[in-house]
Amino acid sequence: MEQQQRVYLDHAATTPVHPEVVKTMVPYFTEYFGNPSSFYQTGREARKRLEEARDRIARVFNADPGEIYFTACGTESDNWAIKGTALSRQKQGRHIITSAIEHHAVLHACEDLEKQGFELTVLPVDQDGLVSPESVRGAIREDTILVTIMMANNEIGTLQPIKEIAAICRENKVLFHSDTVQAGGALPIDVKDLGADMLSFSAHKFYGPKGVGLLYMRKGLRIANFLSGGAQEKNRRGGTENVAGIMGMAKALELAHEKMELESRRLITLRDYLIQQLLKRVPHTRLNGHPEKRLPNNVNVSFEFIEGESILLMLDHYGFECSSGSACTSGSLDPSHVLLAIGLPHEIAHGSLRVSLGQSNTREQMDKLVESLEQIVSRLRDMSPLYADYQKKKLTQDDK
Amino acid sequence: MEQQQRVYLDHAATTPVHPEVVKTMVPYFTEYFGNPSSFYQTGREARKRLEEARDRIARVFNADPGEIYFTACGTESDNWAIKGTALSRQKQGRHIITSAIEHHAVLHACEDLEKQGFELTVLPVDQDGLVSPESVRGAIREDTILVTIMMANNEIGTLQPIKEIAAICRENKVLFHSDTVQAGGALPIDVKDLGADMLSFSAHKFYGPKGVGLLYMRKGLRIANFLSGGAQEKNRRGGTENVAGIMGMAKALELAHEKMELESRRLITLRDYLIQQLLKRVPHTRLNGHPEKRLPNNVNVSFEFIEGESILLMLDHYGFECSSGSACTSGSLDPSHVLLAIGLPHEIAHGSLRVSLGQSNTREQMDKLVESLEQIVSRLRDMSPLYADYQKKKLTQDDK
Amino acid sequence: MRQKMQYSDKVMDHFMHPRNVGEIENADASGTVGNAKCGDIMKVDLKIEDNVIVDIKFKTFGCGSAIATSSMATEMVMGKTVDEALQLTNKAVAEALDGLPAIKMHCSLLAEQAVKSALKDFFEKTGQMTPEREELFKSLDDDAHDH
Amino acid sequence: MRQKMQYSDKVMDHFMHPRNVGEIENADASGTVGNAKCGDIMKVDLKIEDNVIVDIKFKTFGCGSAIATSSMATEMVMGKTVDEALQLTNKAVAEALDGLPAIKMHCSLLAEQAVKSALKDFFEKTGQMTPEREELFKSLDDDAHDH
Ligand SMILES: Cc1ncc(COP(=O)(O)O)c(C=O)c1O
Ligand SMILES: Cc1ncc(COP(=O)(O)O)c(C=O)c1O
Repeated sequence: MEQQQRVYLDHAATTPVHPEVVKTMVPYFTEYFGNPSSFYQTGREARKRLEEARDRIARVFNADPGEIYFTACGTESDNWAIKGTALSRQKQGRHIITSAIEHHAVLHACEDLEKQGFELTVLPVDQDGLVSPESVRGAIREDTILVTIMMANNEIGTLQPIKEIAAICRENKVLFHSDTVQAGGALPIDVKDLGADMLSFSAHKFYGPKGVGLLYMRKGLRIANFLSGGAQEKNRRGGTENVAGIMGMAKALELAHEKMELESRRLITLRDYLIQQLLKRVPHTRLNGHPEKRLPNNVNVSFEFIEGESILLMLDHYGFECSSGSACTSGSLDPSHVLLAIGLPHEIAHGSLRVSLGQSNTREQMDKLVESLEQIVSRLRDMSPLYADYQKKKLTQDDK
Repeated sequence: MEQQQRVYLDHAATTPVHPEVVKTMVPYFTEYFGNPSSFYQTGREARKRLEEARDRIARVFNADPGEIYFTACGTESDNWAIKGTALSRQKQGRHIITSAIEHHAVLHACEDLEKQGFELTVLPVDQDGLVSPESVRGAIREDTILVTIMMANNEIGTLQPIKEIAAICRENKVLFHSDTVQAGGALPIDVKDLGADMLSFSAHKFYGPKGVGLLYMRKGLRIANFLSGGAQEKNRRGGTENVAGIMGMAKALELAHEKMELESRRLITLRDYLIQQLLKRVPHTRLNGHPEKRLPNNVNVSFEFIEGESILLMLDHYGFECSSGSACTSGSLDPSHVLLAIGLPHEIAHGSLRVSLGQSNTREQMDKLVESLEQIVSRLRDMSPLYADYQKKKLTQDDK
Repeated sequence: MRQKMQYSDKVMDHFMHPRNVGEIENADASGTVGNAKCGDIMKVDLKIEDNVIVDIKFKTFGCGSAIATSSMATEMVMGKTVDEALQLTNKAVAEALDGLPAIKMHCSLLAEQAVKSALKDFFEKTGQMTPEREELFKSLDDDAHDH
Repeated sequence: MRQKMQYSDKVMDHFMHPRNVGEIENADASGTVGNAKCGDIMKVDLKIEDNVIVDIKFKTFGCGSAIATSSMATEMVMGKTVDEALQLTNKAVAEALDGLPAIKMHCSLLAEQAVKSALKDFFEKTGQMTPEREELFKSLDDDAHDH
């Protein structure tokens, strides 16, 4: 195998900024550089464009512009929604419900609150990674103030029944937040239809820039501020607005929604082809996440008997850029909490691979990837004492 | 007076991004777009460059790279330093000391804590806006956990004796944070010499992009996380790193420091010329802030008998873009808390103007500005009942 | 959909070229509302003949919209009878200026109140205060500083 | 100044082309350390003649550095006497690979421990375990799963 051209297959971690988005942003660095809070023409011009971006984003989500709050990233949106709700509703109760497969931005925010005396219920998921709406209903107590369940999982791609969960929360007068960071730009989202109170987005997941995100907050809802400071965002989020980033996010979101239907269909075809080929051609492989209720671009598989990092390293050597789980946890040595939550044993969780497809990926790349993986998995298995054990056991069994 | 070319004079609110900084950033949107937490080449490349940026920034401040934490803005840095300290040290005490002239990012963060049961001492300043180090010493109690005093005020430009204050805090084993957002890129800062525990910076104040900042945190210091999430920033600040923004910030900071001495001297000359001309040519004008201990680019004056917004509006009409105080509070109708803190009566505080100079400003612009202000102030005074009253009184007095 | 953030051309015109600035010597009536602490003061002088406003002048300390609404309000009542002038509302002044940014709406109250305050002075000085007219001034003292 | 984040060329070479992969039939001694739960296991087989390691083979389940250190460690002890081999340290293995990223240093322990575990097996099988040698194995049980 020769070193090939690099094939990026980690769009769940981040995406390249769309060239049109870059073109949109650049004038805001030098020409329309004003502080939107300023009074004079350069400031007013920035304000005008910022508010137009808010309008355009609101339109995409069928929201009111007043329901869109700009933040620095998905992590800030998650922290704000969760900690802001906790701080402002602690007199009504100190119980929060979440799921076992949330992103660390949600889980760690919840755990921060736990340390401060809040109680946490972490709902389990089934083997496909689904949270049951009835388990949400069952977990709601008198003192529950917030339910936070993600729309689409970043590792295994499973899509949750968010609309049903939102309805249950509404019935029970409990606030409902959903981390929609992975869904943003990938799935159609109509806030009125969905019925959630808060949603978190991050631009760099849909071909926008890093360092800008938003929190949708239903009209009339008031939670405590998180980033306190100036009067920006109607006094609810301080800090000079990242105008260039916000303009880029608006553009990226619009672009994603314009071609969503087509691109989504294309990705699902690619995704299912890759899954089918891997399951067929690489023995002892299992698919993680729900077979149908999953993000159009997500493939997550476990190869038994081998370890994930060594798979990634060989793939990288051959030019394929994938992940073994959440990019954020790559500093850690434990297997992904998501894979453990769907019931994978540790050793199988260790041998997992996430391929998240994007605009530039083709069927030809999928064929090459499968071919490379066939070889890589077989090489690593030849080195693996676990595989040797398995084969010996099988021989013994076959002898019987 | 004819409509002129626009002259931007509000560099304390924000600055245009330096063209070289834009050039630095652009490749990070499309080419080096990887998530620095990712394992493969595109991710490692992003990581490498990010860490190089951290090294370069550390070098500018004579800090260790490990002491630099990237954030989304000055506001986040302030909130993190203050709320993170409070959360992690609340067992040792719940008393915080700050000053009356802090930016809202500091004041509101402190007030958030007050609502949660922390006690706040807000130190007064003298008529020049100076905090006395001895008043800090006097305010420190057994249960004081944090002192936060800004290095350079954003409205009146006054520079505080931060080194002395830091020493007093160290003596008393109290953490010391300084909001250095306005000082960043304008004044030389050596963290070892300064002796503060935490410092906040925001890139858009020194010709870098909006939406990226940093918190300097002294080696060995541990405070609670604020943005909880992934393992980024050594597990201390979650959120995919804004690589383009960070690269831009590093470049902007280096550029600012390369030409700091020369540019600083140039700005001080311009600043003092403008102050002197205004005081000479516009009667009933007073300078706000310390005459010498002030930011090289800051001019803040009050014109008696008239109101600030109307001054700004006319200036804007003639192409001069200035501010009447902090841009962030322009949504508010109260006069600036800083001007009240230095003892200005409300009606004089209302009639204040901040001119903050920058790289593009020239002496010729100062001359035109003074000329315009002479006319504007006189027109507004002719409309002002306060000025009419004053003149009548003076006539009566002269008659006596 | 979104609130106006910016001054209209009409506001800017009245701000840059305010009508009826000044004082009337030997005015028939005067009124001053607001205070410097709040950031705006308006003083109105009236010249009145046969209960018709034949001249009006103002001086205002305040923001752009305070000055523009002052100017517009004086234009709107000039030549009106005192009872017609009493019908002036801040809403009408703002509308005549093609609207004001939301956070500036309170400034338009200043002009309404200043004109009314001068009219009150006139009715009192001339002994024309009636219970009906009195009713219309009731809000004056409550609201004058309420912005 | 900064910690290494990336694998060296040597690590990559040993990872992509690991030496001494396999098993030895009728090995004189074997050792296995680690467990699948922790994410790495290494098994070492030794062929020993006159107390000299004449052949060594390994199988490893683990990350890139676990595989590379396995390969390097086997190269380092090949041809050595058993007592020389006992001196192998994870630090020496890491250095021979031009260093490892800080968060991967623990992986190099796996290789040291696996070689020692096989040597222990050899000494015990051949009745050569002495108190001095015993001393050198003390850390084995404590550390083996401590990564
Ligand atoms: C002194 C000071 N602190 C904090 C800030 C907040 O910075 P940012 O708006 O980038 O969050 C500013 C500027 O707005 C400032 O001038
Ligand atoms: C589901 C989910 N939530 C939150 C985040 C955090 O987003 P960001 O890194 O932009 O803060 C991510 C991505 O990292 C994500 O995938």
